[in-house]
Amino acid sequence: MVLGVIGADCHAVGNKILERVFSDAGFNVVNLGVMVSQDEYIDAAIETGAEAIIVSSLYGHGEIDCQGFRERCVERGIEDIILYVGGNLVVGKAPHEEIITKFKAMGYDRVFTPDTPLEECVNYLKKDIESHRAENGKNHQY
Amino acid sequence: MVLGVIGADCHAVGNKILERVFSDAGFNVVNLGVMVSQDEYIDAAIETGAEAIIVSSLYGHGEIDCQGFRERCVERGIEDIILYVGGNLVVGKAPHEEIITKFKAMGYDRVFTPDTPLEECVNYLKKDIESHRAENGKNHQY
Amino acid sequence: MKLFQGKIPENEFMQMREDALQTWPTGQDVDLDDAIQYQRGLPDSMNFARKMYEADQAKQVLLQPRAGVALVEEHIQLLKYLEPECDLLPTTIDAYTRLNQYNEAQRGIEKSKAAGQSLLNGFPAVNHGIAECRRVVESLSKPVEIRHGTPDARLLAEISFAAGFTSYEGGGISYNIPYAKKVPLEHSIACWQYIDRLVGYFEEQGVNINREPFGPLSGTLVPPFASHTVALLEGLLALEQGVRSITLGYGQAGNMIQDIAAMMALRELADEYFQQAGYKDYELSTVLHQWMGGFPEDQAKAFSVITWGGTAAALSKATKVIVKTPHEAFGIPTKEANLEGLKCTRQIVNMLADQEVPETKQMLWEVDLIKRETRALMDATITLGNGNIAEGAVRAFQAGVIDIPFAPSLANPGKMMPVRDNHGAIRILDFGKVPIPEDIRKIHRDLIQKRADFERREASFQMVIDDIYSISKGRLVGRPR
Amino acid sequence: MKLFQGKIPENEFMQMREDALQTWPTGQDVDLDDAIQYQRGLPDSMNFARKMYEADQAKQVLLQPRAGVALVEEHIQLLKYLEPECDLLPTTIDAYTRLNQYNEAQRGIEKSKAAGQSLLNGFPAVNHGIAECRRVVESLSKPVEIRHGTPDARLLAEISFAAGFTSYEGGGISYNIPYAKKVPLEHSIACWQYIDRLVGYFEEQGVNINREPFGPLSGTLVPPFASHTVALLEGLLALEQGVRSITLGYGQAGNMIQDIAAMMALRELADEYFQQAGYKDYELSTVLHQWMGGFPEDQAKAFSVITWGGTAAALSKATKVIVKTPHEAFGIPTKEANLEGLKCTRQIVNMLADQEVPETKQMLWEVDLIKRETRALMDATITLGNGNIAEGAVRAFQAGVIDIPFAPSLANPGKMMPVRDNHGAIRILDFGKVPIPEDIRKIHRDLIQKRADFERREASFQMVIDDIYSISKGRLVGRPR
Ligand code: B12
Ligand code: B12
Repeated sequence: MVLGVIGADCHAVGNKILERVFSDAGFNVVNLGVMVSQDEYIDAAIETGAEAIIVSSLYGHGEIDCQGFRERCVERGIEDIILYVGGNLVVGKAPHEEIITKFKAMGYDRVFTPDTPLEECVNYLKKDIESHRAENGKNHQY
Repeated sequence: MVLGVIGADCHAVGNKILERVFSDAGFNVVNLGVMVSQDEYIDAAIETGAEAIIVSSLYGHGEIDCQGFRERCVERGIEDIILYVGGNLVVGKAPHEEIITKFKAMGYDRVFTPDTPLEECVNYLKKDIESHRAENGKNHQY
Repeated sequence: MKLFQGKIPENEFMQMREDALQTWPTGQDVDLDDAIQYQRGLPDSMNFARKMYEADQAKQVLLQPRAGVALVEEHIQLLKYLEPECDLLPTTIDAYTRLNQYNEAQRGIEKSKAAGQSLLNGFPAVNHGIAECRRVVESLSKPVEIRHGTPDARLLAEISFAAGFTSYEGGGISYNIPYAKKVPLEHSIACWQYIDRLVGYFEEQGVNINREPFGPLSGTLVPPFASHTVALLEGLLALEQGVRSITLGYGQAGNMIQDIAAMMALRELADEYFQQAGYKDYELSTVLHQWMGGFPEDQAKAFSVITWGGTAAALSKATKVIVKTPHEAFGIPTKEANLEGLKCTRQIVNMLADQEVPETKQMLWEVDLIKRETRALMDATITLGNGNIAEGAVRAFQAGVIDIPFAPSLANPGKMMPVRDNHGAIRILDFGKVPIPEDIRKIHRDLIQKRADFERREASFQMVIDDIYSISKGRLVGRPR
Repeated sequence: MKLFQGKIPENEFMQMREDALQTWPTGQDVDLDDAIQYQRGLPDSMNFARKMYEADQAKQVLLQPRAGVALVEEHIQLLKYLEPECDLLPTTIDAYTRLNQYNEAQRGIEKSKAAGQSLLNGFPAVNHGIAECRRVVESLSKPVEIRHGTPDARLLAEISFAAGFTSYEGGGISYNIPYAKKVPLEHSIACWQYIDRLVGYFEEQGVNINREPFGPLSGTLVPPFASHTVALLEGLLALEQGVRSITLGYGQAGNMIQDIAAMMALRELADEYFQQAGYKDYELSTVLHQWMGGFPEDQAKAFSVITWGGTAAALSKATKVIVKTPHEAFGIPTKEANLEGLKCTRQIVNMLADQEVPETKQMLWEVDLIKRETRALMDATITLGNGNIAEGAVRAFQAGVIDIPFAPSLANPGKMMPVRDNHGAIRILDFGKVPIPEDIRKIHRDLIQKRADFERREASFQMVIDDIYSISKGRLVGRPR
């Protein structure tokens, strides 16, 4: 999986913790750190054959930075990749449901607010990767 | 004027300050202190020929304690007396307008929440007593 | 009721109980054996005395809110809502019950039922009776205390202990002087001797019940020595009747050094006087009340005052802290506001749990001052009582030896006038007849003069008024406007 | 940009300005004479430097919020709304402008106009240009500071000073290491030499502009010696270019003694190093930032953290305090939440205004420790620079002499690992290459070991993670769950 903080966002603390948590959970984590552009994620995902991209945005510009990420993945040929996003995704304080709906509409598979326990996310990711593998197995007959 | 805290209410601090403020403003204050019954106010008003009764209620039972005060004044023959009430008049936090309407309906001439500057009340009282005297002058032709 | 000297003999006490239980129909249901049986059946985790003892040993600060509404179901909901965020639960009694006006309380219950909301400022436990009160206790899993302000709280005590409440706030002085106008001190003290004897009886039967004299009194500029004197007297009166678990209280004054010093002095003085009087087997704990005077109306400011109260409790290692709410200036808080007060307090108490204030010269000087002041009042009171603490207390108020600022009781001399010094500590502008020695008076005079000089005005009643409003207007020292 | 040694000569500086003003069309409108004329026309009451000086003399604590939204009208409304409750106003710049991405900022402005709400996390001053920015300044009557996080803030500075802003936060280190990833330190420091030179130019013309290096850095478990070293270096760099009014900052760590000691040490160290370097004619003031790390989501708890920050500022007599809001954990605060943070802080700062913390042995020990630590880093840096502070700073980061915990910049060594001791003070678990002498390392080791023993676990990265979350989870020390 590829991990990073998108856009012009410099919040580094959560990123270091996410790296640690996902590594401890057995994932192979490629951490791009802060200030990562959409293409940098995709480059890394293609290079490493990653199954998931985990995007963080803390600084409030998430709405602008995260738009079009799924479309870009499609363009670059990794349309199926699991896309998660989490953090303080919008400017200001908005209802959780509103945020989740907004980012799901952008094509993110799961959307997390800062209060979600990280174990939950880890479990989702394990599940999603499994079912993804199963599906891919079916569809593409590897 | 007669001053006191109505019912079973023991809040004594505001009462001491009100005494001081009204005295300093030139009123002749009969302060009955805390825990004053409706009849005690009326007795004192009749005895001293007071022109106004100033009721405080802080402890939340104001709604129960203050009911029927105007009626009682009528019964006891001082129907015209100026009746003010102030303090934390109801249980809990309610909109000011609601409280004022409720107590005006009970027959209080003016209703004050704890945040009113006391000078305002003093000025009202001066005005009300004057216009009262003028009116009484007209009506009763003293 | 008349004052007792020493522990009330059991047979005499049992006769007195007959009368007390007559005063309202629900009293008939009290059966002491059943009560003890019931109390014994409660788990240790619901016993207030045990919890206080453990916290004291562990130097923990426990949190307790105030809360009480007219109807049982509503009251249960309220306490269950607060339970997760506090360590100790309250049941705050309404003002009619506090004055034994059970008929008015009944009217309040009916009106509340009709209005669909509580029109009483507390829970009328006597009117609800034992069975209903047990329903409250059984709905909860933390210890519950009865908090009130009742000069004659005998029947309330009987019902409370029978219902499984395991702590009882108040005392013959502290629940008269600030709460009543015409109740003679002899009467309220005698009533509380009865209550302490009742607790003593439970203790004899192996049931622990915590007792907590009400520390803050009028909550308004009370100097530590005045409230400490009352706390010590009520502590001695309680121990005399067989109380074992005793929590002495103090209302935050606002100056950090004075508050920490006051809490240190309180504990040391208690051990001094209790042991001097021959008591060994007591469990002492302390409680700090967050600022008890007028609050700012603005909620953000109220949170600041609440946090500062939590700070004082944590830094002085109080065994528990009584928590205010952001609605304080307006009225009985909603349950949400009450919870917010707890959460705010929990955060600061936890953040300070591991921090220590080093003792400084200034702190120790203040501790020593408070001790000397308190001893002056205590010793004069004990002398007046001639061996009888209860008598001494009554005479001390008559003689003006004890004098509580802004208290409504006619039994209170009302001559002593407090004011803040230039750092916000509470000092005395006019001692009335309180027998503070001249060297200490001079200290007060000088400290107040420093403030007067700084403010370029005379120390006067106007300064006192400014101090009464100061915290609600956003400061500690009421500077001229 | 390359590093300068000493004050940049005026002609060279003027040439450099040409380039900087080219970087975005609004730069064309900057005219230095007009700017100076405009600044001279502003009343003293709107001058940040004057206000800081007066507060410092009077030992007052001034309050300043953070605030900035995308559009001018909205931004004015926001600042006017906050103005009555604060002493100093901010204009917080958005994150695109901070990275000189003026095109993105422009998109943000357009999108915000379309959405009818701010979609930027700050005010894009460069895009709005001088005339619009002057509209902001002229709508207000208190001094306004530009607060940002911009490694290359030359154009922003030019526009800001021309528009009448009278204080500018940041520095070549403090606005790079925590805010950027790939910007070389040489570049950002050189840019800030330019900015300080610009301020120096205004000072030469008799216009006072306040400069404030950003104290808290990553806001996360930064030990005082690390941020103090950066503050002192940026202070020296600023004075070198002619800055006179300098405000050094510190982010609250949470332990009362360490925080007060840090503020005392900061002031004393500044005077020590500034005077040693031959500067006399500077005006030093300090700023304390309320807790800059992760906040609790619960607002009542957030108020508690805010109050504790106000307490630290008041007790350490900071010249100003930067105020957080109850929305901190979620997002850019509403104006109401912002005001609440100010009101809450005002209440505690005022309640503590007249109180004093006596110096204790422990406090002085901590002051001395922080000074010795900071001197170790400073002296190593100065040696590396061989007389050139700017060079020294760059080499110090390269050599691992300075190391900021949790900073994203690739120029940061990222080897030093902080952790709290058993009382919550920040100590160092792994010093990396930071040249702290062995006797002090032993002090840290022992203090951390005490905590490890208490918690019955090894001091490890897990402990650090627990400390990162601790305040947001309601404690100071991240105890094992
Ligand atoms: C100090 C205090 C106490 C002390 C009182 C000591 C004493 N004997 O005086 C003690 C601790 C004993 C106490 C007890 C109780 N209290 Co009390 N107490 C307060 C507190 C904190 C401050 C009151 C005060 O002295 N303020 C300072 C003075 C100067 O202001 P003031 O009293 O408001 O008076 C001013 C104004 O109201 C106004 N005013 C008053 N009357 C009038 C009349 C007119 C005409 C005008 C113009 C103005 C006016 O002018 C006054 C002077 O400026 C308030 C909350 C607050 N305000 O912060 C609660 C409060 C008043 N108490 C309250 C309650 C409920 C009680 C208790 C019933 C206990 C309980 N259930 O919690 C008991 C009362 C028992 C009884 N029999 O009365 C509630 C009332 C609730 C409500 N209305 O919904 C309050 C609001 C706290 C709360 N939020 O729960 N209390
Ligand atoms: C520390 C901090 C800073 C430091 C950052 C230092 C650094 N380089 O890391 C400094 C001071 C430099 C800083 C700067 C800024 N900050 Co800042 N900062 C914070 C603060 C206080 C704590 C962040 C933190 O470290 N938390 C601790 C970590 C462990 O938690 P976390 O970051 O939230 O990450 C966790 C979760 O979000 C979650 N998570 C994150 N991503 C993902 C992804 C998935 C898939 C999942 C499951 C979970 C997940 O898991 C993480 C680990 O537990 C927050 C507010 C807060 N939270 O209290 C504001 C905050 C994030 N900052 C904010 C802003 C706006 C800024 C600035 C733009 C300045 C400004 N205008 O105020 C600049 C950013 C400039 C830039 N280019 O990015 C805003 C964002 C506003 C919004 N979203 O509406 C916040 C919320 C503060 C606020 N209320 O205004 N900040």
